[in-house]
Amino acid sequence: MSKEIVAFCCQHSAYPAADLAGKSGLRYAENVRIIRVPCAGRIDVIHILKAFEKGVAAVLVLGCEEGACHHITGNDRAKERVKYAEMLLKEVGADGGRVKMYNLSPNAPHKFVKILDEVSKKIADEEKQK
Amino acid sequence: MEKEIGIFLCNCGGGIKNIDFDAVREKLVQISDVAFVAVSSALCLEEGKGTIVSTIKDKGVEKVVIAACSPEFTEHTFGEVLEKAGLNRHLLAMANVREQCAWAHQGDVTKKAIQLIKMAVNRARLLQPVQKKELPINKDVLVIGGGFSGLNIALQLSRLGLRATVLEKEAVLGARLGEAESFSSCDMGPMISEVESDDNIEVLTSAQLVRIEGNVGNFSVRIQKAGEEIPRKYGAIVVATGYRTQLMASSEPDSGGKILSQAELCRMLAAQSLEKQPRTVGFIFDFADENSRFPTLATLDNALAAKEKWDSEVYVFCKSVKVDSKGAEKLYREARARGIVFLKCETPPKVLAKNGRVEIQAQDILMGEDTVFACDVLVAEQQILPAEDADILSSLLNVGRDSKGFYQDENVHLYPVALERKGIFVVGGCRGDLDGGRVLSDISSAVMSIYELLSPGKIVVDSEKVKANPQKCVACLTCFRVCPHSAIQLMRAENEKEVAQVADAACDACGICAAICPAKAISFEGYTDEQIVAQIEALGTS
Amino acid sequence: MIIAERKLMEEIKRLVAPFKKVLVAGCGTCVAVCWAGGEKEVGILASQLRLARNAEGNKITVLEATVERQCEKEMVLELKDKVAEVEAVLSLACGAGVQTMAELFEDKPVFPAVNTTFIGKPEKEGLWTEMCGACGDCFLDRTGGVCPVVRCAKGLLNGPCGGTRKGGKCEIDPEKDCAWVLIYRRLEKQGRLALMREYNPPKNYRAVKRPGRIQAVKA
Amino acid sequence: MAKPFREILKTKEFIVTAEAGPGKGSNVSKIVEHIELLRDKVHALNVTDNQSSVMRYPSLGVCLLIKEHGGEPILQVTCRDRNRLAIQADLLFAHSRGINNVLCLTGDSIDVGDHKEARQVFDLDSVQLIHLVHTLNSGKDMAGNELDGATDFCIGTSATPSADPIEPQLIKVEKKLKAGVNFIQTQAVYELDELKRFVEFVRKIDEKVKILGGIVPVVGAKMATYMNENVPGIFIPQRIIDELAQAPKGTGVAKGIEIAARMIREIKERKVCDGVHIMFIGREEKVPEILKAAGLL
Repeated sequence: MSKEIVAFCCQHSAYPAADLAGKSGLRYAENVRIIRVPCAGRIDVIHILKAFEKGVAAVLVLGCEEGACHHITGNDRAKERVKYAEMLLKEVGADGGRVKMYNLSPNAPHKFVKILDEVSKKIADEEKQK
Repeated sequence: MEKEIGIFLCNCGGGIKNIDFDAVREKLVQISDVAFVAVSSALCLEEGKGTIVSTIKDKGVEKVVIAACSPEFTEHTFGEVLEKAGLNRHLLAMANVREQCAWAHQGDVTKKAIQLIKMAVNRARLLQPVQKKELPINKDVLVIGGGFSGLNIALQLSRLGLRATVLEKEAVLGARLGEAESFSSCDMGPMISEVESDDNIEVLTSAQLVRIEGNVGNFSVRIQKAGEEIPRKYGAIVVATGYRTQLMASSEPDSGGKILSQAELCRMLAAQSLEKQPRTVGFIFDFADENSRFPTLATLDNALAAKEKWDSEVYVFCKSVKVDSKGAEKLYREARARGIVFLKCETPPKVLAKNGRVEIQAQDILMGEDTVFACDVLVAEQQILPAEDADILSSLLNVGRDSKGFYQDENVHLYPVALERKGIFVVGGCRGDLDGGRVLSDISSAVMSIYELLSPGKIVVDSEKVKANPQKCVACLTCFRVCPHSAIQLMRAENEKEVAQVADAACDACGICAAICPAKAISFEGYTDEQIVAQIEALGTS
Repeated sequence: MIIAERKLMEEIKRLVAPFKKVLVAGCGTCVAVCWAGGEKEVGILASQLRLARNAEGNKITVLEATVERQCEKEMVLELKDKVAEVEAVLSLACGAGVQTMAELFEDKPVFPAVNTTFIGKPEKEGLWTEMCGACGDCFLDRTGGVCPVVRCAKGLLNGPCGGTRKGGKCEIDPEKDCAWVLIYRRLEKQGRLALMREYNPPKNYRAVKRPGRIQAVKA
Repeated sequence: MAKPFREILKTKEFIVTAEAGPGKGSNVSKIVEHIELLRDKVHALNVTDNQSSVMRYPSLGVCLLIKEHGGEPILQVTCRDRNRLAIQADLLFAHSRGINNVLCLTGDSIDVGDHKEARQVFDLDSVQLIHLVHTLNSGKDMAGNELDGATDFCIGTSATPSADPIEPQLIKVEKKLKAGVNFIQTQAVYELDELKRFVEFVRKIDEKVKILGGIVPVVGAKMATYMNENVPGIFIPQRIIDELAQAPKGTGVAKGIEIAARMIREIKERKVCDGVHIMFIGREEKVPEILKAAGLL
């Protein structure tokens, strides 16, 4: 089984979008592990680093669309922290590209699935090159 | 290891086919502190709930993991079931094995299901109870702004038995609406007298809010009137300060009253005897803000009035008449029917004051070349802008504004009248360029929200779900600065040092503060760092 | 308060390269307030070290601890047992903390993991600017409360220099205000420009005999 | 032997000084060429002191060369590289070798130079330096000790007439004037009315001080924008940049000279101030062309 992808999903947007994907019969990669959080702004750099310490393939932070965050600044702060985490990972020689932030709205299951397919395809290609 | 965790699996009445629940059960019973793993077919139905309560009671577990459908729908009901079984509702961790596991993938997903449940078990192990708490609240309402919206809200609240204070910056109520923007807009007189005679409503004119503390249910404010500050307490606050219009008259000097605002035109229309009724009337609108609502209605309304009263030739220079307000389309069709000429231009027409008349050069798209019109009277475009003191009030209330400077009109979660601070509502013109219909719906939804909030006389909150630990807090003020809901204050408890304190009533449980706190002093029960990392620890095990 | 900034990772990696077990020690006062060395940064640095060494296949065990103030002997001694377990200590405290730790545990190398930069204040959330250089002979009464000794790039006592940029910005950095333009605006607002016209003689740069020692009255 | 600069300051003549920038190295042949070229064409020759904080052959050294070649040097002293002991020692040495014109400057910051990690001194600033020279002239050192042999310096300083905001700069000039200076050589000036306003301000405080307008020719639009960004105290207005941009390729230098000469003629004819100070660092050999174009040669 290929390595897991951790997806921190904001309960106002990404988590319901994931549910909707399941309900509407959309399929996506099986190695995704969704962790529910009250807001993308709850995720801090340490959670991302701990996930990589555990050896996951990638970490995604999925929050509300820009300007439509239930908590106004949650998704902007998450974006800054993901950028900071990317820098910290690059500093230690890990692949910074493996942590990404995406924005989606609760009624966007197709976008949720597209994101996951895109990420797992990118990882699969990189694994093949190694 | 004391067996304190009970796991309930639900196969959703056979709806979940690609998970082997027996295999799952076999794997999970091996976890040392798991007391039992019960498989059921419909946990959400009465019978299922009954088995949960009885199993918890006789097995005496302290934490419950339920692997079933999405917590978005059932977490609430299962919380109540736990309470029936004598457990705190927060000691529940759910694993979404249906939408995000069984239905999301082809083929057998038993392994993933087991891992998701293990993640939930790791989280459940660390869960702590969160008690409910009732906070008494003040049922009075402060309405800032004595215009159309403000007065309406005060009246409707009074009918619902809630007392309101109307704060008006000017010396008299409804001052700004004296210059009615459109000829048919209602007269404010009766409404003002009704407010002044209503003993549920206290009117404070030439008064301004200068200080505000506390949060929903218990705002304590300072109102400045006649030089002295009156301290007051309120449960909710409504901002109804309206907007400001700015005439977009071109730079030429106003040549002898030929270029007017909508209000000035209305006064001319209302005047009985008019020595020379203007033969041609021109209107310009729609160039500053394409989807303007109130200016559109006012222009159509006044154009029709000018046609009826003076039977003058009426030209309307516009970009694209957007009729999204109620009744706007009807007005537009009527205007066309009455022979009012609509000239569509891409760029705003040039206005020149020449030999006593107003000349307008417009590049009419349909005719394709520059045409010049002369009018006796031109009504220039009026742009809707936020009130002058909007930024003082917004920094006082610590609430954000949208790109154009109006209060919150873009955030879909707060639409239409809520703000990011609980207990503060925003209604009418101060929220943007709204037509009458939208203002009225704003008013009723604000009144309903306030009534729902204040009428019980108390607020039930999660007590200390998000808590700043006084020992670890270094009072660096970061949380105070980042909290989008202004729910964190710096408090000095008795003789302790000053530390951050989260107000349970105002906290909207987002966790931004818990993530950014440099001293790891803020814990967010249910989503503490340990509880999030514990779920990560369950990865890579299968 | 004292402002510090975390050292770059490759420098820290080099410091702990020879060791298998280290302690990352945070401080809960100044460096916590300026997001450089508090408990959160301890967690991040520890996690980065583990990731880095895992990538090199040279595992490292990292203990984490944060004390209230690392410049207090009694508080630092709370780490006695953890220091005993490790081969080296990475201190996220300011220079004072690192040296207090080094003095108390002389048998183990103690390395700084942050660079102590200046005494300053937050301009806004997450941005700190220098305010004071601890020169030992405070000059603020002469300048309306703006310190030219550290906020002017050249520390001039009779400013501004000829190089001020348009809009009163500093010669070396268009982002920074020229201290003397700030002083001019402040004194003008207070109607005390005469103070700025007075000649300031050369400063006593030895007011504090370095290294400084201050003996309070024996209470 | 050129007339002492102090004497020239007493006359009503239109004073012209130029600036020589020493090279980076001990070979002085090039700077000697410039001295030979300029010594009889200008009233005095300034020598920069590690200009733009770039380490070079010392100002004191070139001043000695100028003396040896019969020119009239103006020693430039900045406060960046030496503390009060070193400055006083250098001034005693300079005076003893007949160099008695000194330009007191604050000096550019280390950050704009080529030794960006050096420790900058700034023990004194330009105003304090002027006071220091007066003290040495009165036969005492800064600590109040008697000197065996006082100095007798003719003291100059600089100023930035086009600083924005200008008021703080004028307060500093006021302090310099109250400390007592014989001449002022301003930073580069491109707007005559700024220079005029500056001169009026100075005249209100000190009638006698001679003011020389700083002329820094610009040799191309790209160079102009570069200088605006990186050279402290330089504010080249857009109109001059446009004029330079229109100059056909390759004629940048000639255009720069033409503009500079035009500026000098205007200053002279309209008696805006007492003279000019030409700073054409790196192209000292072009200075005679400017003087000719401005009708001063």
